[in-house]
Amino acid sequence: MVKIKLFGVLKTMVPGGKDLEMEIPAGGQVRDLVHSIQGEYPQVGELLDKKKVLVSVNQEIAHWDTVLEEADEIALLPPFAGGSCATWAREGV
Amino acid sequence: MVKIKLFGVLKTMVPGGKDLEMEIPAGGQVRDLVHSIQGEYPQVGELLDKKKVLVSVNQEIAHWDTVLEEADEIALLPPFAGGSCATWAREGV
Amino acid sequence: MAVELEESMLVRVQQENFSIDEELERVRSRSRRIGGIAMFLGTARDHSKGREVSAMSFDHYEGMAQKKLKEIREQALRDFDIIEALVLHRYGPIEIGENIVLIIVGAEHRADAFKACKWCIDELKQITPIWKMETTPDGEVWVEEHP
Amino acid sequence: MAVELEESMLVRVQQENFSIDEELERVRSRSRRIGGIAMFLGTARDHSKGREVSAMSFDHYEGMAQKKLKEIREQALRDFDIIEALVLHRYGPIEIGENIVLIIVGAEHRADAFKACKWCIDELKQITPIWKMETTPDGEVWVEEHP
Repeated sequence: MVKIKLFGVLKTMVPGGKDLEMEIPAGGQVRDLVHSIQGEYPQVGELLDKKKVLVSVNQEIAHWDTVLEEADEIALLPPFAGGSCATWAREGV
Repeated sequence: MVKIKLFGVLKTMVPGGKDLEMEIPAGGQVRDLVHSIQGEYPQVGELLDKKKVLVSVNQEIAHWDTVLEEADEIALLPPFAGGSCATWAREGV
Repeated sequence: MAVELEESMLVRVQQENFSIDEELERVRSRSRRIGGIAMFLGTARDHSKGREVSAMSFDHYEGMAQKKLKEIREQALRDFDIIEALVLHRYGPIEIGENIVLIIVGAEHRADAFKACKWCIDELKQITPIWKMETTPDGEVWVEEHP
Repeated sequence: MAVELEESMLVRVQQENFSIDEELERVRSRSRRIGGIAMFLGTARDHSKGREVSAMSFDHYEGMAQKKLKEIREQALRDFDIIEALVLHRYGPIEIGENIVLIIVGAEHRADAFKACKWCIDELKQITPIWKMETTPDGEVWVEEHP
Protein backbone atom coordinates (compact mmCIF):
# COMPACT_ATOMS: atom_id res chain seq x y z
CA MET A 1 0.00 0.00 0.00
CA VAL A 2 1.44 3.39 -0.98
CA LYS A 3 0.17 6.87 -0.18
CA ILE A 4 -0.04 9.35 -3.05
CA LYS A 5 0.03 13.09 -2.40
CA LEU A 6 -2.22 15.30 -4.50
CA PHE A 7 -1.74 18.98 -5.23
CA GLY A 8 -3.57 21.89 -6.79
CA VAL A 9 -6.43 21.09 -9.12
CA LEU A 10 -6.09 17.35 -8.49
CA LYS A 11 -7.56 17.79 -5.02
CA THR A 12 -10.83 18.84 -6.68
CA MET A 13 -10.94 15.65 -8.75
CA VAL A 14 -10.94 13.18 -5.89
CA PRO A 15 -13.70 12.76 -3.29
CA GLY A 16 -12.71 14.65 -0.15
CA GLY A 17 -9.59 16.01 -1.85
CA LYS A 18 -7.47 13.70 0.30
CA ASP A 19 -4.28 11.87 -0.55
CA LEU A 20 -4.86 8.52 -2.28
CA GLU A 21 -3.92 5.09 -0.99
CA MET A 22 -3.33 2.36 -3.56
CA GLU A 23 -2.10 -1.22 -3.59
CA ILE A 24 0.98 -1.82 -5.68
CA PRO A 25 2.22 -5.28 -6.60
CA ALA A 26 5.74 -6.26 -5.49
CA GLY A 27 8.20 -4.81 -8.02
CA GLY A 28 5.47 -2.61 -9.46
CA GLN A 29 6.42 0.38 -11.63
CA VAL A 30 4.98 3.86 -11.99
CA ARG A 31 3.06 2.61 -15.06
CA ASP A 32 1.26 0.05 -12.88
CA LEU A 33 0.31 2.74 -10.40
CA VAL A 34 -0.95 4.97 -13.21
CA HIS A 35 -3.03 2.04 -14.47
CA SER A 36 -4.61 1.58 -11.05
CA ILE A 37 -5.36 5.29 -10.78
CA GLN A 38 -6.95 5.28 -14.24
CA GLY A 39 -9.33 2.58 -13.06
CA GLU A 40 -10.46 4.39 -9.93
CA TYR A 41 -10.12 8.06 -10.91
CA PRO A 42 -10.57 8.35 -14.67
CA GLN A 43 -10.30 12.18 -14.69
CA VAL A 44 -6.92 12.05 -12.96
CA GLY A 45 -5.92 9.06 -15.09
CA GLU A 46 -6.54 10.98 -18.30
CA LEU A 47 -4.27 13.83 -17.21
CA LEU A 48 -1.54 11.32 -16.33
CA ASP A 49 -1.97 9.61 -19.67
CA LYS A 50 -1.57 12.93 -21.52
CA LYS A 51 1.47 13.78 -19.35
CA LYS A 52 -0.36 16.86 -18.14
CA VAL A 53 0.21 15.52 -14.66
CA LEU A 54 3.58 14.09 -13.68
CA VAL A 55 4.42 11.51 -11.04
CA SER A 56 7.20 12.23 -8.56
CA VAL A 57 8.92 9.59 -6.47
CA ASN A 58 10.93 10.77 -3.47
CA GLN A 59 10.63 14.38 -4.68
CA GLU A 60 12.04 13.79 -8.15
CA ILE A 61 10.09 13.49 -11.39
CA ALA A 62 9.74 9.75 -12.13
CA HIS A 63 9.57 7.83 -15.41
CA TRP A 64 6.92 5.22 -16.15
CA ASP A 65 9.40 2.42 -15.58
CA THR A 66 10.59 3.71 -12.19
CA VAL A 67 10.18 0.82 -9.72
CA LEU A 68 8.14 1.65 -6.62
CA GLU A 69 8.67 0.56 -3.03
CA GLU A 70 6.32 0.78 -0.04
CA ALA A 71 8.46 3.47 1.63
CA ASP A 72 8.57 5.76 -1.40
CA GLU A 73 7.11 9.24 -1.21
CA ILE A 74 4.84 9.49 -4.23
CA ALA A 75 3.02 12.57 -5.53
CA LEU A 76 0.99 13.65 -8.56
CA LEU A 77 2.04 17.04 -9.87
CA PRO A 78 -0.14 19.23 -12.10
CA PRO A 79 1.65 21.95 -14.16
CA PHE A 80 3.50 24.32 -11.85
CA ALA A 81 2.36 27.88 -11.31
CA GLY A 82 5.67 29.18 -10.09
CA GLY A 83 5.22 32.79 -9.36
CA SER A 84 3.20 35.77 -10.14
CA CYS A 85 3.52 36.99 -13.63
CA ALA A 86 1.11 34.70 -15.35
CA THR A 87 3.76 34.36 -18.00
CA TRP A 88 4.21 30.70 -17.22
CA ALA A 89 0.98 29.98 -19.03
CA ARG A 90 2.15 31.77 -22.15
CA GLU A 91 5.49 30.08 -21.89
CA GLY A 92 3.85 26.69 -21.79
CA VAL A 93 5.33 25.60 -18.47
CA MET B 1 32.13 87.03 -18.47
CA VAL B 2 30.80 83.46 -18.01
CA LYS B 3 31.06 81.14 -15.03
CA ILE B 4 32.20 77.60 -15.68
CA LYS B 5 31.33 74.81 -13.26
CA LEU B 6 33.95 72.16 -12.59
CA PHE B 7 33.35 68.62 -11.36
CA GLY B 8 35.25 65.61 -10.10
CA VAL B 9 38.92 65.43 -10.94
CA LEU B 10 38.85 68.85 -12.64
CA LYS B 11 38.55 70.51 -9.24
CA THR B 12 42.03 69.21 -8.41
CA MET B 13 43.50 70.79 -11.56
CA VAL B 14 42.55 74.38 -10.80
CA PRO B 15 43.89 76.49 -7.92
CA GLY B 16 41.34 76.45 -5.09
CA GLY B 17 39.16 73.98 -6.98
CA LYS B 18 36.66 76.77 -7.63
CA ASP B 19 34.48 77.40 -10.65
CA LEU B 20 36.22 79.37 -13.42
CA GLU B 21 35.32 82.79 -14.73
CA MET B 22 36.32 83.62 -18.27
CA GLU B 23 35.71 86.42 -20.73
CA ILE B 24 34.02 85.39 -23.94
CA PRO B 25 33.81 87.63 -26.97
CA ALA B 26 30.35 88.56 -28.27
CA GLY B 27 29.11 85.67 -30.44
CA GLY B 28 31.86 83.44 -29.07
CA GLN B 29 31.58 79.68 -29.49
CA VAL B 30 32.54 76.78 -27.27
CA ARG B 31 35.77 76.46 -29.28
CA ASP B 32 36.75 79.98 -28.26
CA LEU B 33 36.10 79.18 -24.62
CA VAL B 34 38.17 76.00 -24.90
CA HIS B 35 40.96 78.06 -26.41
CA SER B 36 40.92 80.48 -23.49
CA ILE B 37 40.93 77.60 -21.00
CA GLN B 38 43.88 76.00 -22.79
CA GLY B 39 45.83 79.23 -22.29
CA GLU B 40 45.18 79.51 -18.57
CA TYR B 41 44.80 75.85 -17.50
CA PRO B 42 46.84 73.70 -19.87
CA GLN B 43 46.06 70.43 -17.96
CA VAL B 44 42.31 71.01 -18.31
CA GLY B 45 42.82 72.23 -21.85
CA GLU B 46 44.53 69.01 -22.88
CA LEU B 47 41.63 66.91 -21.61
CA LEU B 48 39.18 69.12 -23.52
CA ASP B 49 41.29 68.82 -26.62
CA LYS B 50 41.30 65.01 -26.39
CA LYS B 51 37.53 65.05 -25.75
CA LYS B 52 38.16 63.35 -22.40
CA VAL B 53 36.30 66.25 -20.86
CA LEU B 54 33.09 67.51 -22.44
CA VAL B 55 31.54 70.95 -22.28
CA SER B 56 27.88 71.29 -21.37
CA VAL B 57 25.79 74.38 -22.03
CA ASN B 58 22.51 74.72 -20.15
CA GLN B 59 22.81 71.11 -18.97
CA GLU B 60 23.19 69.57 -22.40
CA ILE B 61 26.40 68.37 -24.02
CA ALA B 62 27.57 71.13 -26.39
CA HIS B 63 29.44 71.02 -29.68
CA TRP B 64 32.47 73.18 -30.42
CA ASP B 65 30.42 75.49 -32.60
CA THR B 66 27.68 76.04 -30.01
CA VAL B 67 27.35 79.82 -29.57
CA LEU B 68 27.64 81.06 -25.98
CA GLU B 69 25.72 83.79 -24.22
CA GLU B 70 26.43 85.50 -20.91
CA ALA B 71 23.42 83.87 -19.22
CA ASP B 72 24.37 80.33 -20.25
CA GLU B 73 25.08 77.72 -17.60
CA ILE B 74 28.42 76.22 -18.64
CA ALA B 75 30.17 73.20 -17.14
CA LEU B 76 33.15 70.96 -17.84
CA LEU B 77 32.34 67.28 -17.44
CA PRO B 78 34.96 64.56 -16.90
CA PRO B 79 33.93 60.95 -17.73
CA PHE B 80 30.91 59.94 -15.65
CA ALA B 81 31.18 57.40 -12.85
CA GLY B 82 27.52 56.53 -12.74
CA GLY B 83 27.13 53.96 -10.09
CA SER B 84 28.86 51.27 -8.22
CA CYS B 85 29.98 48.41 -10.32
CA ALA B 86 33.17 49.84 -11.68
CA THR B 87 32.04 48.32 -14.95
CA TRP B 88 31.77 51.77 -16.56
CA ALA B 89 35.54 51.83 -16.81
CA ARG B 90 35.66 48.51 -18.60
CA GLU B 91 32.81 49.58 -20.78
CA GLY B 92 34.67 52.71 -21.78
CA VAL B 93 32.04 55.16 -20.62
CA MET C 1 26.11 25.10 12.04
CA ALA C 2 25.83 28.89 11.95
CA VAL C 3 26.67 28.78 8.26
CA GLU C 4 24.01 26.13 7.65
CA LEU C 5 21.43 28.20 9.51
CA GLU C 6 22.39 31.25 7.51
CA GLU C 7 22.19 29.29 4.24
CA SER C 8 18.80 27.86 5.16
CA MET C 9 17.53 31.45 5.41
CA LEU C 10 18.63 32.06 1.82
CA VAL C 11 16.17 29.48 0.46
CA ARG C 12 12.69 29.54 1.97
CA VAL C 13 9.09 28.63 1.31
CA GLN C 14 6.94 30.39 3.86
CA GLN C 15 3.43 31.64 4.50
CA GLU C 16 4.39 34.99 6.05
CA ASN C 17 5.10 38.12 4.08
CA PHE C 18 8.69 39.35 3.98
CA SER C 19 10.59 42.65 4.03
CA ILE C 20 12.83 43.26 1.04
CA ASP C 21 15.23 45.32 3.17
CA GLU C 22 15.66 42.41 5.58
CA GLU C 23 16.19 39.86 2.82
CA LEU C 24 18.63 42.18 1.06
CA GLU C 25 20.62 42.45 4.26
CA ARG C 26 21.09 38.66 4.29
CA VAL C 27 22.65 38.83 0.83
CA ARG C 28 24.74 41.97 1.14
CA SER C 29 26.14 41.01 4.54
CA ARG C 30 27.78 37.96 2.95
CA SER C 31 30.53 39.94 1.22
CA ARG C 32 31.90 43.44 0.89
CA ARG C 33 32.90 42.60 -2.66
CA ILE C 34 29.28 42.88 -3.78
CA GLY C 35 28.82 45.89 -6.08
CA GLY C 36 25.67 45.03 -7.98
CA ILE C 37 22.48 43.43 -6.66
CA ALA C 38 19.71 42.38 -9.03
CA MET C 39 16.32 41.55 -7.60
CA PHE C 40 13.05 40.19 -8.87
CA LEU C 41 9.85 40.53 -6.90
CA GLY C 42 6.69 38.85 -8.11
CA THR C 43 3.48 40.40 -6.84
CA ALA C 44 -0.20 39.46 -7.02
CA ARG C 45 -1.84 41.11 -10.02
CA ASP C 46 -5.54 41.98 -10.08
CA HIS C 47 -6.16 40.27 -13.38
CA SER C 48 -4.96 37.24 -15.26
CA LYS C 49 -5.54 36.31 -18.87
CA GLY C 50 -8.39 38.81 -19.17
CA ARG C 51 -10.11 37.69 -15.97
CA GLU C 52 -10.42 39.86 -12.89
CA VAL C 53 -8.70 38.32 -9.91
CA SER C 54 -9.76 39.33 -6.39
CA ALA C 55 -7.45 37.04 -4.41
CA MET C 56 -5.18 34.05 -4.84
CA SER C 57 -3.73 31.17 -2.91
CA PHE C 58 -0.67 29.01 -3.46
CA ASP C 59 -0.43 25.29 -2.76
CA HIS C 60 3.06 23.80 -2.51
CA TYR C 61 4.68 20.42 -2.12
CA GLU C 62 6.36 20.76 1.27
CA GLY C 63 9.86 19.35 1.08
CA MET C 64 10.14 19.09 -2.70
CA ALA C 65 9.53 22.84 -3.15
CA GLN C 66 12.35 23.68 -0.72
CA LYS C 67 14.60 21.11 -2.39
CA LYS C 68 14.05 22.63 -5.84
CA LEU C 69 14.67 26.18 -4.65
CA LYS C 70 17.90 24.97 -3.01
CA GLU C 71 18.97 23.36 -6.28
CA ILE C 72 18.27 26.63 -8.12
CA ARG C 73 20.42 28.65 -5.71
CA GLU C 74 23.26 26.14 -5.89
CA GLN C 75 23.23 25.93 -9.67
CA ALA C 76 23.17 29.73 -9.94
CA LEU C 77 26.21 29.97 -7.65
CA ARG C 78 27.99 27.39 -9.83
CA ASP C 79 27.03 28.67 -13.27
CA PHE C 80 27.26 32.46 -12.88
CA ASP C 81 29.97 34.80 -11.64
CA ILE C 82 27.98 35.82 -8.58
CA ILE C 83 28.62 36.00 -4.84
CA GLU C 84 25.29 35.15 -3.24
CA ALA C 85 21.68 34.36 -4.14
CA LEU C 86 18.45 34.27 -2.18
CA VAL C 87 15.29 32.48 -3.35
CA LEU C 88 12.05 32.88 -1.45
CA HIS C 89 8.45 31.88 -2.26
CA ARG C 90 5.27 32.30 -0.25
CA TYR C 91 2.35 29.87 -0.03
CA GLY C 92 -1.19 30.09 1.30
CA PRO C 93 -3.63 32.93 0.70
CA ILE C 94 -2.18 36.12 -0.81
CA GLU C 95 -4.02 39.39 -1.37
CA ILE C 96 -3.80 41.49 -4.51
CA GLY C 97 -0.66 43.63 -4.51
CA GLU C 98 1.16 41.44 -1.99
CA ASN C 99 4.56 39.81 -2.43
CA ILE C 100 4.69 36.27 -3.81
CA VAL C 101 8.24 35.46 -4.82
CA LEU C 102 11.62 37.12 -4.35
CA ILE C 103 15.01 36.51 -5.97
CA ILE C 104 18.05 38.52 -4.89
CA VAL C 105 21.45 38.01 -6.52
CA GLY C 106 24.62 39.81 -5.43
CA ALA C 107 27.68 39.97 -7.68
CA GLU C 108 30.73 42.11 -8.17
CA HIS C 109 29.34 43.38 -11.46
CA ARG C 110 25.81 44.11 -12.50
CA ALA C 111 25.68 42.15 -15.75
CA ASP C 112 26.32 38.87 -13.91
CA ALA C 113 23.77 39.75 -11.24
CA PHE C 114 21.08 40.45 -13.86
CA LYS C 115 21.77 37.27 -15.83
CA ALA C 116 21.69 35.04 -12.77
CA CYS C 117 18.58 36.70 -11.33
CA LYS C 118 16.66 36.25 -14.55
CA TRP C 119 17.79 32.63 -14.82
CA CYS C 120 16.69 31.90 -11.23
CA ILE C 121 13.14 33.17 -11.70
CA ASP C 122 12.75 31.49 -15.09
CA GLU C 123 14.01 28.21 -13.63
CA LEU C 124 11.85 28.56 -10.53
CA LYS C 125 8.77 28.79 -12.70
CA GLN C 126 9.80 25.66 -14.59
CA ILE C 127 10.74 23.27 -11.81
CA THR C 128 9.22 24.34 -8.48
CA PRO C 129 6.12 22.40 -7.34
CA ILE C 130 3.90 25.33 -6.45
CA TRP C 131 0.34 25.82 -7.71
CA LYS C 132 -1.83 28.91 -7.92
CA MET C 133 -5.56 29.18 -7.33
CA GLU C 134 -7.19 32.44 -8.38
CA THR C 135 -10.48 33.80 -7.08
CA THR C 136 -12.32 35.24 -10.09
CA PRO C 137 -15.91 36.30 -10.85
CA ASP C 138 -16.38 32.69 -12.09
CA GLY C 139 -15.25 31.25 -8.74
CA GLU C 140 -12.00 29.65 -7.65
CA VAL C 141 -9.86 28.51 -10.55
CA TRP C 142 -6.64 26.54 -10.41
CA VAL C 143 -4.43 28.15 -13.00
CA GLU C 144 -4.00 25.64 -15.81
CA GLU C 145 -7.08 23.87 -14.51
CA HIS C 146 -8.01 22.70 -17.98
CA PRO C 147 -4.67 21.64 -19.34
CA MET D 1 0.11 68.92 -8.13
CA ALA D 2 -0.12 65.73 -6.07
CA VAL D 3 0.80 63.76 -9.18
CA GLU D 4 3.80 66.00 -9.84
CA LEU D 5 4.97 65.59 -6.27
CA GLU D 6 4.58 61.83 -6.54
CA GLU D 7 6.50 61.77 -9.82
CA SER D 8 9.29 63.90 -8.40
CA MET D 9 9.80 61.20 -5.75
CA LEU D 10 10.35 58.64 -8.52
CA VAL D 11 13.50 60.43 -9.76
CA ARG D 12 15.87 61.65 -7.08
CA VAL D 13 19.48 62.56 -6.41
CA GLN D 14 19.99 62.71 -2.67
CA GLN D 15 22.63 62.51 0.01
CA GLU D 16 20.61 60.39 2.47
CA ASN D 17 20.44 56.62 2.38
CA PHE D 18 17.12 55.04 1.36
CA SER D 19 14.97 52.06 2.28
CA ILE D 20 14.25 49.65 -0.56
CA ASP D 21 10.89 48.72 0.99
CA GLU D 22 9.82 52.38 1.00
CA GLU D 23 10.97 52.97 -2.58
CA LEU D 24 9.29 49.78 -3.72
CA GLU D 25 6.04 50.96 -2.17
CA ARG D 26 6.14 54.08 -4.36
CA VAL D 27 6.31 51.89 -7.46
CA ARG D 28 3.88 49.13 -6.51
CA SER D 29 1.25 51.55 -5.21
CA ARG D 30 0.95 53.03 -8.72
CA SER D 31 -0.99 50.08 -10.13
CA ARG D 32 -2.55 46.77 -9.13
CA ARG D 33 -1.71 45.45 -12.58
CA ILE D 34 1.95 45.14 -11.61
CA GLY D 35 2.97 41.48 -11.46
CA GLY D 36 6.73 41.63 -11.87
CA ILE D 37 9.17 44.10 -10.34
CA ALA D 38 12.82 44.11 -11.35
CA MET D 39 15.29 46.04 -9.25
CA PHE D 40 18.94 46.95 -9.41
CA LEU D 41 20.83 48.15 -6.37
CA GLY D 42 24.42 49.34 -6.71
CA THR D 43 26.45 49.16 -3.52
CA ALA D 44 29.91 50.36 -2.52
CA ARG D 45 32.48 47.59 -3.05
CA ASP D 46 35.64 47.36 -0.98
CA HIS D 47 37.91 47.11 -4.00
CA SER D 48 38.08 48.50 -7.50
CA LYS D 49 40.35 47.45 -10.35
CA GLY D 50 42.66 45.60 -7.97
CA ARG D 51 42.91 48.45 -5.46
CA GLU D 52 41.50 48.31 -1.95
CA VAL D 53 38.85 50.94 -1.39
CA SER D 54 38.06 52.10 2.16
CA ALA D 55 35.47 54.75 1.34
CA MET D 56 34.08 56.72 -1.57
CA SER D 57 32.34 59.95 -2.35
CA PHE D 58 30.19 61.06 -5.26
CA ASP D 59 30.18 64.51 -6.85
CA HIS D 60 27.20 65.40 -9.03
CA TYR D 61 26.07 68.21 -11.26
CA GLU D 62 23.02 69.49 -9.40
CA GLY D 63 20.22 70.08 -11.85
CA MET D 64 21.68 68.26 -14.83
CA ALA D 65 21.91 64.97 -12.89
CA GLN D 66 18.21 65.18 -11.97
CA LYS D 67 17.35 66.13 -15.54
CA LYS D 68 19.16 63.12 -16.98
CA LEU D 69 17.57 60.68 -14.51
CA LYS D 70 14.17 62.13 -15.41
CA GLU D 71 14.91 61.59 -19.10
CA ILE D 72 15.89 57.99 -18.39
CA ARG D 73 12.62 57.28 -16.55
CA GLU D 74 10.55 58.90 -19.28
CA GLN D 75 12.30 57.07 -22.10
CA ALA D 76 11.95 53.75 -20.26
CA LEU D 77 8.20 54.35 -19.86
CA ARG D 78 7.96 55.11 -23.58
CA ASP D 79 10.19 52.34 -24.95
CA PHE D 80 9.28 49.35 -22.77
CA ASP D 81 6.01 47.68 -21.85
CA ILE D 82 6.24 48.71 -18.21
CA ILE D 83 3.97 50.44 -15.72
CA GLU D 84 6.31 52.46 -13.51
CA ALA D 85 10.00 53.14 -12.96
CA LEU D 86 11.99 54.71 -10.14
CA VAL D 87 15.55 56.02 -10.52
CA LEU D 88 17.51 57.14 -7.48
CA HIS D 89 21.21 58.03 -6.97
CA ARG D 90 23.05 59.19 -3.88
CA TYR D 91 25.86 61.73 -3.71
CA GLY D 92 28.33 62.74 -1.03
CA PRO D 93 30.37 60.37 1.14
CA ILE D 94 29.33 56.71 1.07
CA GLU D 95 30.74 53.92 3.23
CA ILE D 96 31.67 50.48 1.98
CA GLY D 97 28.60 48.26 1.72
CA GLU D 98 26.18 51.17 1.55
CA ASN D 99 23.60 51.84 -1.16
CA ILE D 100 24.60 54.05 -4.09
CA VAL D 101 22.02 53.71 -6.84
CA LEU D 102 18.59 52.11 -7.15
CA ILE D 103 16.43 51.30 -10.15
CA ILE D 104 12.97 49.77 -9.68
CA VAL D 105 10.77 48.85 -12.63
CA GLY D 106 7.24 47.49 -12.33
CA ALA D 107 5.52 45.74 -15.23
CA GLU D 108 2.75 43.28 -15.84
CA HIS D 109 5.29 40.66 -16.89
CA ARG D 110 8.77 39.99 -15.67
CA ALA D 111 10.62 39.93 -19.00
CA ASP D 112 9.67 43.56 -19.70
CA ALA D 113 10.61 44.59 -16.16
CA PHE D 114 14.06 42.99 -16.47
CA LYS D 115 14.79 44.51 -19.88
CA ALA D 116 13.80 48.02 -18.82
CA CYS D 117 15.65 47.81 -15.50
CA LYS D 118 18.86 46.75 -17.20
CA TRP D 119 18.47 49.48 -19.82
CA CYS D 120 17.95 52.13 -17.14
CA ILE D 121 21.11 51.33 -15.20
CA ASP D 122 23.21 50.99 -18.36
CA GLU D 123 21.90 54.33 -19.61
CA LEU D 124 22.36 55.98 -16.23
CA LYS D 125 26.02 55.06 -16.27
CA GLN D 126 26.39 56.54 -19.75
CA ILE D 127 24.65 59.87 -19.44
CA THR D 128 24.35 60.95 -15.80
CA PRO D 129 26.85 63.61 -14.62
CA ILE D 130 28.00 61.91 -11.42
CA TRP D 131 31.65 61.33 -10.47
CA LYS D 132 33.21 58.92 -8.00
CA MET D 133 36.21 59.52 -5.76
CA GLU D 134 37.66 56.45 -4.06
CA THR D 135 39.79 56.46 -0.93
CA THR D 136 42.56 53.90 -1.51
CA PRO D 137 45.93 53.11 0.11
CA ASP D 138 47.39 55.53 -2.49
CA GLY D 139 45.11 58.35 -1.36
CA GLU D 140 41.97 59.82 -2.86
CA VAL D 141 41.53 58.96 -6.50
CA TRP D 142 38.90 60.23 -8.90
CA VAL D 143 37.88 57.21 -10.89
CA GLU D 144 39.10 57.71 -14.46
CA GLU D 145 41.49 60.32 -13.11
CA HIS D 146 44.02 59.51 -15.82
CA PRO D 147 41.82 59.22 -18.84
